This record gives sequence, C-alpha cells and structure tokens, in this order.
Amino acid sequence: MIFGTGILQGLMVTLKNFVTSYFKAPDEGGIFTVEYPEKRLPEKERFRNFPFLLYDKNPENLRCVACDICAKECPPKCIYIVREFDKDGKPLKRPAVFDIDFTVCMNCGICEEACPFDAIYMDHEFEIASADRHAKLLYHRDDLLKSNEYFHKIRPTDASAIDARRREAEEKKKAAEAAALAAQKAKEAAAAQAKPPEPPKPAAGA
Amino acid sequence: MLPLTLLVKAGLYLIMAISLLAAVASVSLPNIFHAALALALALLGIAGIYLGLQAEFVAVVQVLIYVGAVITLVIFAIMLTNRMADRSTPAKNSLGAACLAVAAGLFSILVRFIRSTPWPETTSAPAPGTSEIGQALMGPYVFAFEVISVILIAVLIGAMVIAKKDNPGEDAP
Amino acid sequence: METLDQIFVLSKKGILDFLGTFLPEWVVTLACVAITIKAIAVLGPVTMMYLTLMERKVIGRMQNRIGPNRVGKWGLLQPLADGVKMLTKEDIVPHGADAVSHFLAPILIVIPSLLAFAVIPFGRGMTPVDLNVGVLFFIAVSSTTTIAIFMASWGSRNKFSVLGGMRSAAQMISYEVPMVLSVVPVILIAGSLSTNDIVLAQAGWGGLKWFVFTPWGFFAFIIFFLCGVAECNRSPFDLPEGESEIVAGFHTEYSGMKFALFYMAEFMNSFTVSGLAATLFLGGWQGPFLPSWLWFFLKTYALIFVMIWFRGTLPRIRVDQLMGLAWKFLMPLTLVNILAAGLWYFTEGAARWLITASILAGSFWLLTKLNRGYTPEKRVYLFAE
Amino acid sequence: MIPLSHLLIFSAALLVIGIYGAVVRRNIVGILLSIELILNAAALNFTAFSRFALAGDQEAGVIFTLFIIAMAAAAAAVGLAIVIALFRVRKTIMSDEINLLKW
Amino acid sequence: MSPMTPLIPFLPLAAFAVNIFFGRKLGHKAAWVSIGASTASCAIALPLIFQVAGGAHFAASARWLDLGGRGLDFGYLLDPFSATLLFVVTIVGTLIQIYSTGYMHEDPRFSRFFAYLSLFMAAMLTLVISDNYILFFMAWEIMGLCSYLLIGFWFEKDSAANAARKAFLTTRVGDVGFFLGIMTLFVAGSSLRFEDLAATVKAAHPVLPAAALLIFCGTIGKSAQFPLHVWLPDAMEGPTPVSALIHAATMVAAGVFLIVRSFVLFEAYDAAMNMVTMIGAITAFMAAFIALTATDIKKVLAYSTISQLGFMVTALGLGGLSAGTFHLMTHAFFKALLFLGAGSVIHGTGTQDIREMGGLFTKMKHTAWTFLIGSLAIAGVPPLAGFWSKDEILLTAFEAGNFPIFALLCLTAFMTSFYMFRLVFMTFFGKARNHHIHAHESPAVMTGPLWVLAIASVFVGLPGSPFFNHWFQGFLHGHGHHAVHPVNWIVVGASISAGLGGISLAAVFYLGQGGFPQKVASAFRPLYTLSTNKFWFDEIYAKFIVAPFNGVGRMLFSFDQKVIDAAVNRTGLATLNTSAFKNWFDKYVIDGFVNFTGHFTQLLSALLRLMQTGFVQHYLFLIFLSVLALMLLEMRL
Repeated sequence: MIFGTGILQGLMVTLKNFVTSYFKAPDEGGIFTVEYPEKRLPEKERFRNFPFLLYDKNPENLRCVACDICAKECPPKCIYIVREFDKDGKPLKRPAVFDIDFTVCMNCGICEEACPFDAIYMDHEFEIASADRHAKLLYHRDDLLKSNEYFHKIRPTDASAIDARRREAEEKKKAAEAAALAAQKAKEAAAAQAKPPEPPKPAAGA
Repeated sequence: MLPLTLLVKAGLYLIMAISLLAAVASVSLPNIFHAALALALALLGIAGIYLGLQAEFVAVVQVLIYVGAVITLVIFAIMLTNRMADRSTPAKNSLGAACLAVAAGLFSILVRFIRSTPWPETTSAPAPGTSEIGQALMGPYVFAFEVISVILIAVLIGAMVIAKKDNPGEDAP
Repeated sequence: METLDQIFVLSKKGILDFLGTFLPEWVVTLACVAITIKAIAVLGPVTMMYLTLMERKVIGRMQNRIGPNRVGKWGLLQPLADGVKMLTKEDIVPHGADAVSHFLAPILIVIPSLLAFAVIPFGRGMTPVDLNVGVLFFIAVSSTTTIAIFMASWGSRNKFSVLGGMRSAAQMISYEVPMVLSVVPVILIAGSLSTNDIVLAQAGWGGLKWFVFTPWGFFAFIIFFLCGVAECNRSPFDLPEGESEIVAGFHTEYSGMKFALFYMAEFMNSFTVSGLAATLFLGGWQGPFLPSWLWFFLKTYALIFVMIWFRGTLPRIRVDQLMGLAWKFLMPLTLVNILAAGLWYFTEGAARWLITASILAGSFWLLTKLNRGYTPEKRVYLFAE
Repeated sequence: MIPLSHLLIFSAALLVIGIYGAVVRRNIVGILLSIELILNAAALNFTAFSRFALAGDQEAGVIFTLFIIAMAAAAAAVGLAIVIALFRVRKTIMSDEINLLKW
Repeated sequence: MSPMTPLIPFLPLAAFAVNIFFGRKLGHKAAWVSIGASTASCAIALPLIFQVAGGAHFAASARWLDLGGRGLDFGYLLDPFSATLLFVVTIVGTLIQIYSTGYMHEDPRFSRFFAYLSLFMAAMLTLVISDNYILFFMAWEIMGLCSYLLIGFWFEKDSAANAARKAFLTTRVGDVGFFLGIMTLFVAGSSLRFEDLAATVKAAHPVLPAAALLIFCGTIGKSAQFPLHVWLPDAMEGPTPVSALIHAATMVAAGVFLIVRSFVLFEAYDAAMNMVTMIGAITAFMAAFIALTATDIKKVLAYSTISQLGFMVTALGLGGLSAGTFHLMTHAFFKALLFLGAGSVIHGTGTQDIREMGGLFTKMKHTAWTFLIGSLAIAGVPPLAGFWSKDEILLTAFEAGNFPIFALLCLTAFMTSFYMFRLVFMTFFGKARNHHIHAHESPAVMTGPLWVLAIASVFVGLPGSPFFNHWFQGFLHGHGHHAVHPVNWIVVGASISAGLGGISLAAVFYLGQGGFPQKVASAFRPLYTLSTNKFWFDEIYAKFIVAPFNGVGRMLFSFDQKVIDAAVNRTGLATLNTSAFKNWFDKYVIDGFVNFTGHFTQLLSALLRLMQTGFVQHYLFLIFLSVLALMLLEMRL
C-alpha cells in the first residue's frame, strides 16, 4: 500500500479518540478521569491503610487487652504498647499507651491477623498527610480508637462476619460458664457426700 | 522627513561601527567559538548595510547563506576539531606587531586613495529588485550561473570525500 | 462584514489619525511602526501561551484524559501559571559554562521567531511588513536559529546538550533545503516572493483556487508542512530534545526564564510555520464569509492542531530515518514538484492536470520503492552470545 | 544615503582587519574566518559600486556579490573539510604546528 | 720402394706412447708391449735387409717443409750401411729389452723404463734409415734426450741425476758443433740429402772443410771421443741394460755412423781425415790406459767402449770405411754381451766393485761362460768376431802406411786384451774376496739373451773374414768395383800376438801369486796415479771450464742485479714521487676549488633557506608586505 497510509490510519485512530472523548460515556471510550478532590471513586472494601483500634459502643471498653502479640508480630516494629496498672499496681487488661508510628507502618495487615481479640483492623482512611512528620504521624491510643459502627461502615462484610463470630463465642462461653457452674455445684455436692476417703499412700520404694 | 533619513544614516553608521567591532573581535578573540559568533554578527551587520543600499535580495541571501550555512559549517568544524576545555594555547602567533604595522600602512594608503578620488554622491536609479536580478541572472549571466552550480557540486563532493572518516592510506603519522 | 474584516486596520488608522493631529509627521510613521511591533510583541507570547495549553488539552483528549483544568475555568489560566512558575524557578548556569553563549542563546533563538511574524499576512492588508522578498526573508530568518542552537548546546558545556545541538543543527539544515525548494513552485506560479501577492494569487471560487488543490501544490504543502514541523523540532522529528536519549537536548542546562524563552521560540516558530503554510497553500486569509483574519487564524490553528495531532500519535523517528526522509525522499520529491509546477505553468486545461498528476504520482511511487525501509543488518555482538 | 567613500573606507577597514586576522591567528579555522571577512569586504564594494554607478546595468554588481557569496561558501566548505581531515591526522589545527612543508 | 719402412721406427714410437700413457695400468705387461714392438720392427727390417743384401736400394722422400725457394724433404734411405746398422740395432735392442724385463723386475717405475727404451729404439731406427741431415739431427737429439732420461732413471740418487745432466750437456756441446756443420752444409749446398752430398762436395764450396770439422764435433760429443768423453764413465749410473744398449751398441755408434754417412765430405779434405785419425788414436790409447786401473766393473767396460770407438774413428780417419763399419757391427754384439754379463754379475752379487768379487765361475755358470766368450771376442782371439774387425782396422792402418798409428793401435789392442782378462780373472777366477756375497745365477730370461749374443759374437765376424772372401766389405761397397786384397800375415800375426800376450800377462798378474799387480803399480807410481785419476779430466774441466763459466754467470748476474735492476727501481721510485706530487696538487688545488664552489652555494642557500619556515602565515605576511611595498612604490613614482 502507498507510503504514508499507515501513518494516516494511526492519525485517524487518535482523531477518532479525540472526537469521541467529548461524546462517549466514560467506560465506552470516553474520558474516565475522576477529578479527585471533587469527585471520588468508591473505595473498595478490601482496601487497607493504617490500622485502628476497635471499641464497642464507647471508647472505654476497647477490645485490646495489651497482650503485645501484635507488637511482636509487626515486621517494622511500629507498635508500642504499655499495659495499664490500677492504683495499687495490679496489671489491668487495658493498654495505657498504644502508639503506632504511621511513618513506619507499611500497612501489611499482619497485626490484624495476629490479634486474637479482634481488637486491631486496617482502616480505609488515606488522607492523613500532614506537615509535621514526627509528631503528627505518631498516633496515640485515643487517636487510633474507632467505633465498631465505623468498622461496619467501611468494611461491612468483614465486620458482620466478625460480630457474628464474637456473638457465637459469647454464647458458647456463657453456656460453658453455665455448664461449669453446674458442674461446680454438682462437684461440691458430690464432695460433700464422699468426705471420708482413705489418706494418700506413702511414697513407693526408690 | 529629514529626521527619518538622518535616523537611517545614523543607524547605518551604527551598524558599520558594530560590524567593525565585531570584525575586530572575531579576529582577536582567543576563544574560536566566540570569534565565529563575532563574525556572524559582523556578517549580519554587512547584511544590514546591504539593506541600507536597498539590495534586500543580497542582504537576505547573505543572511541565508553566510549566517545560516557558512557559520554553521564553521561551528561544526570548531566542534569537531576543538577540545572543549582547550583554553591554554595563545591565539595569536609571533607576527602580531609586524602585521599590524603592515595592515595600518595598507589601510592608510587605501584611505588616501579613496579620499583623493571623486566618487559619485547620489545613488542611481531605483535599486534592482529581485525580478531584475532574476532576469539578469538568467539572461546575460546564465553561463556564470551554470559554472557556479557545477563548482558548488564539485565542492560538495570534494568536501565530503576529504572529511570522510576512513580515508584509506592517510592514517595518523 | 467589511468593517469586521478590517477592524484592526481601521482601529490602527484611527489611532494614527488621532496622533497625527498633534504630533509631527515622522513621529506618526514611527508610531505606526511602533503599533505594528506592539501588536506582534503581544500576539507572539500570547499565542505561545495558549498554544501550550491547547497542546496539552488536545493531547490529553487524544489519550482519553482531560488535560489541565485546575487553573481557571477550563485550564485557561494554566499558561499564566506556567509563566509564573517559569519566572519563579531558579536560573542555573552550569559551572565552567561559556557564560556569554549560555546567556545569549535563548535571546538569539527568540529574535528570529519574532522576526518571522513580520512577514506573515494575518489578514487583508494586515501584513506587518510587506517585503517583496517576504518568503525568502522568512527562510533566511529561520535558518539563523541554527546558530542560537549551537550557542545553547556549546554554552552549557554538557555532552548531552552538545550532542542534541549537533543533531538539531543537522536536522534543521537538512530540512531547510526541501522547505526552501517546496516554496519555489508557489513563487513560480504566484510570480512574486511577497506573501501578500501569493495570498492574492489564490483568491477566487470560494477557495478552490488555493494552491493546495493543485497536484503540485498538494505535494508542496505536505513537504512544506513536514519540513516546518521538523524545523521547529516538534513531534516525530523532536530528536534534539529526545527525552529518552539525551535528556532535553540543547536546553538541558536551562531552567527558569531561559527555558521559557526556548519554549516560546519553539511555539512561535510552529505558529509562524503553520501561518506561512496557510498563506502559501491554504489561501492565507482568503475565505468566503468570515473576516479575513479569522480565516487566517482558523487555518493556522487547524494546522497547529495537526502538529499537535502528530505529537499525539507518531513515535519519534530514528536519526538515519530522519536524514533519509529529508535527503532521499523529500528532496527529490520537491525537485520533481518544481518540474511539475513548471509544466503546470506552461500547459492549459486537462493536459495540465494530467501531466502534473501523473508525474508526481509516478515519482512518489518510485521514491517509495527506492526508499525501502532501511533495516540495519543484524548486529554482531562480539562478546555476548 | 551614506556617501560611497564611507562605504569604501568601511570595506577597506574590513579588508585590513581580515588580513591582520589571516596572518596573525594561530587557529586555522580562525584564518578561514578572516578570509570570509576579506571576501565580504570585497563583495560589499561590488554592491556599493553597483548602487552608485551612474551608467551600465545595475544588476552586475549585485550578481557579482551573489557569486562571491556562493564562492566563499564553497571555499569555506572545502577549507573546513581539510581542517577536519587535518585534525584527524595531526590531532592539532594550530597553523604553526603544521610546518612539515619546509626545506 | 717398400712402404713398410717407415713403420720400423713408428712401432717402437707407438709402444712408447702406449707405455707412457697406460704404463701404470699395464704394470709388468709394458715390457711385452715394447718387446713386441721391437720384434715386429725387427721382423719388418730383416726381409728388407736381405733384399738390400741382394743389391736392392730403397729410398723415398716427401716434401715436409717449404723454406722460401728451397723445400725440405724428409724420407728414408735403405743402403748397405743403414741395413747393417738396422740389423744390429733391432736384434741387440730386442735382446736387451728381454734381458731388462728380468733385470728391472722389482723397479717401481718398470713401465716408464720400457717406455724410454721404446722411445730410444724409435729414435735410433729413425736415425738409421733417415735420408737427410735434418731428420738425422732430430733423431740424434731425441737419442740425447733418451740417454739423459735413462742415465738419470734412478733420479733419487744425486750421482745419477748429475751424471745424466753431465752426459746431456757434454753431448749438447757436440751437437751444437754438428748443427753448425749442418747449417754450413745448407749454406754450401742447397740440399741436405745424403745422396746429394757428393754433388755439394763436388761444388767445392770454401766453407766445406769447416763443415766437415763441425760435423766431426757431433761425433766427438756423441761417441765420447777425446775431449768430450768424460760423460760416458759417469753414465754407468744408469741401469746396466741401458749402458748395454745405449752406451755400448747403438747410441755411441751413431757418431761413427754420422761419419760413415758424410764420408764423402771427409774424404775430400785430408785435414779433416787427419783430424779424425788423430782424435781416434788418442781416444783409443787414453781410454785403454785408464781402463787398466779401473776397479768398477762397468767403468772398465765403459773405457773399453771408448777405446774401441777410438779404433773405429781412427779406421774411418784412415779411409777404412768398411773396416770401421765392420768393427762397429761386431763391437755392438760382444760389447752388449759384456755389459749384460756385467749386469748379471751385479744382479747376482749386488756390488759393482771387482775387488770384492772372485770365484764366481762356479756360482754363475752361464754368465761366466758368456762373459768369457765376450772377453775373448774383444781381445781379438782369432775365430771370434773381434779378431776379424780389429784386424781389418790394423790392416787399413798398415796399408795407409801410417806406422806410428799402427804401433799405437797394436799397443792399445794389447792393453785391451790385458784389462779385459784382468777383469775376467778378478771376478770369475780365484777365491771369493767378500764372504757376504751369496752370488746366485740370474734367471733364464737374463741368461737367454746372453747365450744368443755369445753365439752372435762368435759368428757375426765371419761374413767379413777371408773365408767368405770379405763378403761384408763387398756388401758395403756395392760388390762390383771392390778389389779383394790378399791376407796380410804381418798384421794378422801382430794382432794375434797382441791379444794372446795381453791374456797371458793378465793371467800371470792376477791368477798367479806373485803379487805382481802391486809391484808394477808401485814401480810405475806416476803412471798408475795418472790412470786411476782418469787423467784428471773431470777436475780440469771443472776448474777451467765450469768454474770460469760459473764466474761469468755470477758476474753477469751481479751486473744485472746492480745495474739494470737498480735502474728499473730508480725509475719506479721517480714515477712514485712525481705521482705523489701530482696527487697533492690535484687534491688541494683543483678539488679545493671545486669544493669551494659547492661550499659557497651551500652557504648562500643556508641564507635563503631561512625564508622557507614552513609556516603558512609567514608566506601570507610576505605577500601583503610585498603588496604594501608595491603600492608604496606606485605612490612614489
């Protein structure tokens, strides 16, 4: 074919693209750019950014029991936990200090998987840029706390699955406690009946 | 209209002065690259003077050929032959003073001759436009025109052969 | 319509008459000259700014993206933003660089492009300077840019920029020849070098008399346009600034205002080249209804659109292809074209069309045959397998 | 218009500067530049004379200037080709270092 | 005209060539080559001799050389004289060659010896049959050469070499005279042929007597007559067959044959005849006298040969042509016999000194008997050949009326028989004086020829004896016109008494015990010393001829050295000096000038050279300078 027709075809392609870009819908070949700050794309559920701590209903009863597993598991070691002691030094199952350094965290999600108490999950929020790298990006316990409802909002499927699992565990635990209680009572009753069994035998030969 | 013509004259003299300066610069500047540029400026100046003489065609041709092609060629040559960092070597050789004297002598004699002869003062009829030049070029001067084209072709080929990279037989001594 | 068409001319005359009332004669002429210069001085940079925007928008659109729309309504203020950015940027001079040529280069590259405006007929009676050697003046001026490029590349003491400089000089010289020769048929037929006469020569029949519709005119237009694009170092021929190979070619070491000047020069060049192409082949400001200068700007911007279009689609071509195209394809084609134009001039009616069309088609076919793509022979690796 | 004598003096000055440059400059490219200058001086004279000539066809001078410009370009081309070849062989383009052709 | 005659000398010549070139290869077979050649020529010669004896006369000649108007013809002449000699030479030569195969058996240069013998035979035969003086003279010279070669055969011994040279030189003296004679003859008569001799003599050219005398010099030299006889005793250094062949039978006879050939010339002039007789008589008496005291066996025989030759020359001098030739023939036979016998004795005992020999009769029967026969023949005992020929000579002397010569001859005859039998008695009879010698008889190849010769010397004399009424003399003189003269009993009686007297005296001296030899020697002491010292001829010659001759040579040599060489050297030196000067002049003056011009141009060019600096810009500057100068010049004018 004649010299140059190849180029013309190429040009036609771009021209068609140029013209159609004004008329076509975004996904049929039109312009699909989302102008970010004004319009946003719905976030995908499994998107994960930095972790946050979960609390049920009010920030006080947060699920985290400061067991320090997530701190150990975290590859870049960006989690710092200090257990809370009550007035007379008895350790409580609550972290007094729970810091995550967002500049270090690589949002890998290992802490989420490691936490046996469903206390720490990956958040969707990414607009956390700040001018001061050291202070602002070192999140303390209170900054990290987020409610379960928020969890449901950003990750509905996961959140509901986790809540269902927790409720089951709750009931099972209650049932177990009930059973244990019953067993306890039965055993006290039994113990009361068979008081006088013989004393323990002396140690066998060397 | 007097001031305008005065302006033009002043402009011409200015252009002359500039091109003389540029010429002197192109002759004396140690850095050959600057010398080439100075020459370009001088040539532009001369083109300006051609314009002053209402010979636009010549001026434009001068600009096109000289500033466009010859200076480019010179700069190409400079780039190919000059070591960029080479500043050390003195630009002028030993004949400086003596040549200056000779040049001055020559100039003074020429000026005396020019001054002494009565030149026609006013420019003659309207300057030859491009069409007249074209007519003349194709008319009485057509033979010279053809010869020039032959020479240019010959030079074209000759220059290429000489500057060719691998010239058999002519290797470093 | 007439007044609309002559709006600029009349306004200028109005101003002059006003000045004339109390200023001496020669001052008025000076003023006239000053006004024209002012017009060009304004037109130049403004076109340059909005060409940058237009280019980014069009290329965006072609790549299914929007292009700058943040600054101003549709990104209209983007050029201003760029300008401000350029001004604020720090102006670096490389150590050991040849200060004189480094500093002079951007200036010397803008001057020719501005001079080129002088010859372009923006509208009926609106040619800033109607030289009778107009086209030749344009070509002479565009050839002087080579020196500026050399100064830029040599001045910045940077191997890449020298390489880029050498390449662009070579490209410009080798594309100048076909460009000049492609203009010759137009001058041959129009009978005069001045741009205005050329435009007048294309008047009549609502545009059918444009040279582009004659066989030789069409070929000449394509060649002229291609060379023009190459002349401005744009799109497929933008080897000198080939980002992938030699950073940014001869204006690597430039930043800030100097870099802006280079950009301005490039865009003004593309504007003037398209303008001249329009005047020479598309009948300049000839047009049925709209005012003459509108036609001119429409045509010119259409051509600029084509240039941007080239930039959007065509990949950068290799140096040897670049040179090969110029010397082995365009050059012979223009020579044949001049022959065809000569024949066209001396023949009449159908014979005229037949002869020229056949010669040109034949030579086009022959040249494509001769110019089979150069496939470099397989590279022999000495040490690698 | 400026008087012819001024023009002639100007071109004489150019000539003399060219001569000085050609003799004094060490770099061969420099010499070529000076030669260009001399040629231009001569060409200028031709146009000048043709403009001020009272009789005779006006174009002669101008055409001769064109020819001089063409020839100067040709000469420059060949000269520079030789300079490049010389540089490749001798690694230097200082005229006083290329002095083999002596007794 | 027999075409075969030239072959006679040619065959031995061929043998000579074969032996010389292929001698080394032939080895002992060389002997058979030369013997074959000589028997062949003998076979050719004998029928011719018989024809000549029958009165035939062969002669032929061919033009050999053109000398101006007169040509030189070579050819052969077979007349009675050449026939007799041909007869003698061929027979004796063949026998001696057979004998020498035995004698020379151990010699390393065996083939060369026979080559020389063959050459000698060829020369002798050419001489005999030649018909003119030139060919005769050529053969004469070749014989001289052969005698030199054969005498000096054992050239390792200095005495042999000196003897050969002495023989050659003395005979040369004679030959010079002979050659001058030929030349004078050539001057006198145009032709040198023997047959034309009579005509030239008749022409009576005044120079002829001189020619005769000069030719006689040849005989004196060659036949070892009185003044030039010294070489013959020394010639005994050569091997004995050589002495036998050359110094007894043939070569020495050549001198006599020369006189026979040119008898016509001699007869014409009495002075010549007297000269010949005188020389002959003196030689005969002197040789015999020396032979008396010779102690070497071969020396005794040598002196006896000289005295017998003296006899022949005296006979010829007295006009007895036939007597001389007859004695020549007979003497050849028994002298060859005696020499071969002596050779056999030497071969057997190993020594030549007779004082050491004695009592060999019993040990060497054949040699002894043959030697005895030979001695009897030479002594002139009647039946044997010697008696007849010597008697003839005495007869001619008697008839010539020259009594002193007759008396001298008789005394010489007596002395001959005395020293011969002194020799016989000392070697063969008595007791062996040297016990180291174990004499042994020679082989058959040697004793065979001895017996043949013995028989010949008995019977060869008879043809000339009265029994055949002097057939031989008639044969010589061509029968017819020859007068047969009666037997002159006085001469016969004198000769017999001389011979027997000598024998008996010798017997008394050497067989008896009286010690007579010593007594007589002491009685006649001066004579004895004279005889033993051989009249001191050698010493005289050495002193008076050789010494002055050497002196003259030395004088001439010194003259040449001092005067001529000096002159030559001086001229050489002079040229050297002049060339030295010329060389100096050329180098410094002329070259100087040339170099100056060269140097001057170089100087000049050195100046101009500065202009070519090689810098382009200097030339450019020069151009503009000259432009400026021209313009200035222009303005000035």
